[in-house]
Amino acid sequence: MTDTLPDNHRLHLYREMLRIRVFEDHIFELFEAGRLPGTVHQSQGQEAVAVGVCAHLEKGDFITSTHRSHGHAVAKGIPLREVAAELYAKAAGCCHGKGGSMHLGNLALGMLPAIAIVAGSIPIATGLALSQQMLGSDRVTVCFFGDGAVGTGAFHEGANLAAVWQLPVVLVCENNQYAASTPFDLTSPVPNVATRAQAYGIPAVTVDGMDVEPVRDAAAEAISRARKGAGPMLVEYETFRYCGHSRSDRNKYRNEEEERRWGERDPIVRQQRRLQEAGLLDDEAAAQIRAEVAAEVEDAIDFAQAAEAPLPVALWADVFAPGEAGMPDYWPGEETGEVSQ
Amino acid sequence: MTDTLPDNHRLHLYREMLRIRVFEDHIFELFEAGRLPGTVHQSQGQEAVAVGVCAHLEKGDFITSTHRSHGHAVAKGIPLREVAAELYAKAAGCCHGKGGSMHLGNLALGMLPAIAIVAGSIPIATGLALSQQMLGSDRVTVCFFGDGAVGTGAFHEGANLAAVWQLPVVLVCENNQYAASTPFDLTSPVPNVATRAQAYGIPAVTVDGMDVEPVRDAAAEAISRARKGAGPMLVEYETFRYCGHSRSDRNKYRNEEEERRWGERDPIVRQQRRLQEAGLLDDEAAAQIRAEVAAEVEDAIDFAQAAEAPLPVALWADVFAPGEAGMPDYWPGEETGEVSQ
Amino acid sequence: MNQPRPITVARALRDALTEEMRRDERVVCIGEDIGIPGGWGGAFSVTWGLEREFGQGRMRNTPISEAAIVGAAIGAAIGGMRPVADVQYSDFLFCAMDQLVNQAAKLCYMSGGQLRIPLVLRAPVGSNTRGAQHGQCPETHFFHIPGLKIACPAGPYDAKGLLKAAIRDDSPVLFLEHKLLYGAKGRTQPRAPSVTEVVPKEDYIVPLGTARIWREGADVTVLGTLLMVHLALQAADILAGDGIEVEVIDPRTLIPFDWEALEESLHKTGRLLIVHEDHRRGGWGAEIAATVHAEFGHLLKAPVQRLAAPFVPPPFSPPLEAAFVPSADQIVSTIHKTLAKDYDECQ
Amino acid sequence: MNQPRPITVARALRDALTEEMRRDERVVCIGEDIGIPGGWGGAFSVTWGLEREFGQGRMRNTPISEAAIVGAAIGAAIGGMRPVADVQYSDFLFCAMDQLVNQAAKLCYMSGGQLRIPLVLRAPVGSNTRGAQHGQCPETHFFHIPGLKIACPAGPYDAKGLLKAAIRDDSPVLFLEHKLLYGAKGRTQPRAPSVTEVVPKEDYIVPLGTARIWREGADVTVLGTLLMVHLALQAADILAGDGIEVEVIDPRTLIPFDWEALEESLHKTGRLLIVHEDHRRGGWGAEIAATVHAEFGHLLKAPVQRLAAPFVPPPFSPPLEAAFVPSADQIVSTIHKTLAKDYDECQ
Ligand SMILES: Cc1ncc(C[n+]2csc(CCOP(=O)(O)OP(=O)(O)O)c2C)c(N)n1
Ligand SMILES: Cc1ncc(C[n+]2csc(CCOP(=O)(O)OP(=O)(O)O)c2C)c(N)n1
Ligand SMILES: [Mg+2]
Ligand SMILES: [Mg+2]
Repeated sequence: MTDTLPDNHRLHLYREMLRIRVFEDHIFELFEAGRLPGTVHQSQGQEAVAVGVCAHLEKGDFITSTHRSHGHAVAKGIPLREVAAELYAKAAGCCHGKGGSMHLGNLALGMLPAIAIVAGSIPIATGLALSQQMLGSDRVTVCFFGDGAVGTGAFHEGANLAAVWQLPVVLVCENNQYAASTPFDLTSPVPNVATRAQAYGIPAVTVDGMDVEPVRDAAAEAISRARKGAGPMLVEYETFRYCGHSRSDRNKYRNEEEERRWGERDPIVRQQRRLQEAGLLDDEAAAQIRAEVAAEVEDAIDFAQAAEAPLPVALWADVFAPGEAGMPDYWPGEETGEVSQ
Repeated sequence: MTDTLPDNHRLHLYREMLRIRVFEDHIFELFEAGRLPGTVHQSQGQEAVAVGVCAHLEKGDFITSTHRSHGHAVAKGIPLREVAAELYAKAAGCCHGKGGSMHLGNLALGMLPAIAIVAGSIPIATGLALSQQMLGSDRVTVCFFGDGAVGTGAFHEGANLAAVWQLPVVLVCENNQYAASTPFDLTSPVPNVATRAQAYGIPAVTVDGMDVEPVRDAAAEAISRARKGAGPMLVEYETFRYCGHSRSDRNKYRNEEEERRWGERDPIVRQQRRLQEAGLLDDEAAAQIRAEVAAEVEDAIDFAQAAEAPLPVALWADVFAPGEAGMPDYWPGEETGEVSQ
Repeated sequence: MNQPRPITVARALRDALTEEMRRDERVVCIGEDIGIPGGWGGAFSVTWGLEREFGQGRMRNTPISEAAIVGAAIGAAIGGMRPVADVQYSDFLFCAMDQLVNQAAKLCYMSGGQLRIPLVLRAPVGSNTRGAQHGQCPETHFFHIPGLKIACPAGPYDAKGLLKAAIRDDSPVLFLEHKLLYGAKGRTQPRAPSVTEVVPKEDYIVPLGTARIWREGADVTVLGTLLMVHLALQAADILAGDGIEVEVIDPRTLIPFDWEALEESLHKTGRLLIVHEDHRRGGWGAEIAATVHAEFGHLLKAPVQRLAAPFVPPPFSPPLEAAFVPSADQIVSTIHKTLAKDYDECQ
Repeated sequence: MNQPRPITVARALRDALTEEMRRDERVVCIGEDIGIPGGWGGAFSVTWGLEREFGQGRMRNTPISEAAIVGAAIGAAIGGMRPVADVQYSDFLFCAMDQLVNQAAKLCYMSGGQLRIPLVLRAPVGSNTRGAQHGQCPETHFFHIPGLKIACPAGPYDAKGLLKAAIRDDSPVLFLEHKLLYGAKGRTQPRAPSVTEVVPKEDYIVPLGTARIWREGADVTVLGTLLMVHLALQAADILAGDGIEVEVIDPRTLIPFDWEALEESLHKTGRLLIVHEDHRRGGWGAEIAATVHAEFGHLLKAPVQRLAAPFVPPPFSPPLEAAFVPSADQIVSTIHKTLAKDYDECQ
């Protein structure tokens, strides 16, 4: 299938991965410099999965994500400015500053605000897929989760239900070998996440997650199966996060040899080499792409830094959906935006 | 293995099944007559599983059970009087009248009071097994659950942990084809519960649950594996409940043909036939066993009916373990046994 | 001839579901045993027979997976449906607590108002001789969670009107039904009052956040929900014999809460007894009591009284259970206490 | 020379674990990332390095399975161990709620007292710019569940003494630690006070159910826990400048609760402010306020005041979060309110 990819699409995959990489590298510097609030979970090394999977999705298709949501947000098409502003907790962020790094999302662009309870999004993705099945739409839902998620009850209940109802959902596991500091094999009795799918009669494959075109091909198959109504599929991508789990984690529970081995398979380097070998990219073009990406990232961060914090009254907004039929929620003696203004 | 069973053991299996059957038939009549409080979930038809599995357990081994706990309680050796008194909500019941039909148990006899949240006992059984592993004991924990349990997150998390830690626990699924009114195949994407074990790398078998000697053999293997430290195993028994799910359920969601087919495999009839063919039981002996069992059941019910209700003060007892080091739990204005006396 | 006949709560709920499912194709029911041909229509027969009209596609029978039931309902709601999910006993809500508390209640807020979750979650509450894992009244847990509304009808009229309002609401609504109020036939429920009402043929809703005054009275206000409303009415009857006039108010929804109705009543009576079946310690009555003392203390002639379940799990034994759940007699004696405890001097 | 040095809460907890694990072989830790060589010692480094002394057999690293962590701890406790389980953030307790509420809290009761569950469940609470799913203070949920004890230390001395008491207790104890009080180094936690104390070298416990009076004062009592204790102390400092003497009481455990200490303080001050970081609506402060009004109303010179988080999920934005969590300034101004609101006339 790879051979049939249109050239500009192959370049697009490269550029998208680069956008995520450059953005996250930059964000991490700023975080380390104390410029960003909260915490960050980054995905350097895993860009091929986010990009390869989302490449095959329409805007109307849904994705759900996890605490490690930056790459998914960028790959699903949320403008970098909105993403950066959310990391900076600004009102211009995709969640108006109330979500942050672990909750990036923009439903209008097909990304459910990310859920940071491990596996919490899996039953919800099932429900999103159910809604599309019932509404007669051919939209597909892709549910991203980590290797750590498969120990949870939520994974099991969600996957089982998706199988029972043959829902148009694709379960994408980014097996980056660790859940926080815990190596996969310490907590999984089976060597692959894909094996778990047997319990649900769900077809599953394990795929190299460090190479964007095979990533894309595996996703394409799963997504078009789901779109045709053939039910769920699980795709496990073997990948690696270069950075720490979050914040200041220095990965002391891994060894350098392991890190080096995975680093050699860097998806961006590989795709660049592939494009160069195919004559689709020369040094000059590569430099130009890099410059464009750097400028876009710069712009996004400038935008975010200059943007406004949410108004104080935002604290009280959006607890309930707007425009309800019933009475408003009022409690004597409770502070509310209105009273305090 | 069946051939090597000692004769008196084979008779014992028969008698134990009969004790459960006669007891439950009697209890149901009383329930229908409005003599028993609450609800009952009976196990007529499933006796071979309770008896065949428990036959291989020592008193010190643990079992955990479900809402459908009568058969397990009797098979694990809780005296009928204690069981009956509990169903009658009397102080002489195994839980002093505070548990009832869904919570039968006697820890000293190796039965954790039954847990009526479907699959709620599976993680706890895992923990019981962990304690024995850590204490260096060779006690085994058998965890009974229904086919309905396998959809739950608790089943998944418990089974996974048992596998990761190679705990001495045996997962016994009584697949009686229905979870309440829901047929198994409506909510399971795979045809057998045993298939689910693949997700955990746990060895599993599916066994005829309507024939007590094969039931016993399969359990024997799983239990001795666990006792030797070889880790968990899952045994699925195919069986059928003759009665409704609970109370006044009349099984309208099943058909008569299905009920007839299973009824023909009745485990008590089969074992009686086997014993007769082997020359171990004649009509007279069978009649005597039946008479003894009937007398025991009669006695237990008389005992239960005559027994006292818990004292009013029992309402406030046993919220916390007795004999604590800290302060007692006292709240001004709250009624307690002491105040109200 | 064509007189409208009084109906039970179970029937009222079934009618509400039927009408809403006919009215709006997006309404879908999700739960265990809810639409099995020949089955029961859920644990308490509320959805009995609905699969004949709507099929199993809209009456979705699930595995035993409370977390997935709630999670799938959340996702379906976000994706454009209006799910009515249910758990068979409210005790099992604890199996779905992450989905309910961390997801359903928070997604709208943490996404900055990007999405709506028009989800109804039905759950039966109350003790009826099933013991500790099938007899809880856990409403206070949800009362303490911003982002959920809570409805708790005490009769057929309210059951139907509130369920329709809940289905049409764009926020998650936890819909609590009391096992002893369904009006199910079959084996006697010793403590169950008989509660039937004639309900309008026409479409109507009971807006969330509006209380119902079941009985007017000038001497003392009793605030209660669900089964407790009926015990309060019994108590009011008894006290009427002594010339004591009890006002019985049912907020009908705990969130939003009709403070206006309560304040008005306190203006009249100056005395308040709160009754609920959930544990007294840390129960929602404590919040009402604390708020009344802090904000409406000037209206009070005596301290607010509370009557609720003691701080023990529900016991199985029927006599213990009868002592566990508040009774009409206890309401009577607590009202006497309220009347006796005048703030007659300066504090 | 050999002066004892002040230690942090994280260190105090680690010392308590170390000493108890040495003292009693049955103590086992169960949780995610708690004992990985080269790892962190749990999300907040409390168990850092313990696997070197005790091995991974007693520092049991689990899959991400909160329900199984709690369930396995329950089973292990019943089977003779004394497990100390933990979840990485208290928000994840909702994933284990069935095990906690329906099993751990109820098994002793519903079995008629047959068994004991000597289980400690540690969980970090509090908002620290992680947003809605990592910033809750959910203690009230457990406060409302009979069968659980709740400890919530505000400093190193209490952390160590309470954890030892909890491990030795035969009932399930929920042990809540505040993220901003661990005293972790690393990136600055803007709102974190620096809390270190010298703790005795000798074995000691802080019995569950005994309050600590952090500061004595005659004008007003502030009752708070965890981070709020330190904000109350700051507020007390500020008010001392105006000649207002604030008494700061920390119950240290919510169940059991030291009513004697609170009553004594009310005798002295007649005024009470309750502060907690959990939501105000339906929070444990409501129960204390309602009980004080009903049972100790005669001691009150003014209505009980409550200060706590508003009824919204924890927001991510730091300025919004700062407005969400009660502050020392708000404590000061609420105390002024308490002082202004005399019951100076008959009601
Ligand atoms: C239910 C739950 N338990 C624990 C955590 C804490 N936690 C956050 S991320 C993480 C590891 C997740 O590992 P994995 O699923 O492999 O995703 P990765 O971080 O590798 O992308 C843990 C334990 C959580 N967020 N939710
Ligand atoms: C978590 C949970 N959900 C739902 C129920 C209600 N319920 C009680 S028994 C039952 C069916 C259980 O089926 P299965 O596990 O096959 O056991 P069986 O009744 O057939 O023995 C259900 C749904 C429950 N007790 N717990
Ligand atoms: Mg991972
Ligand atoms: Mg079954």
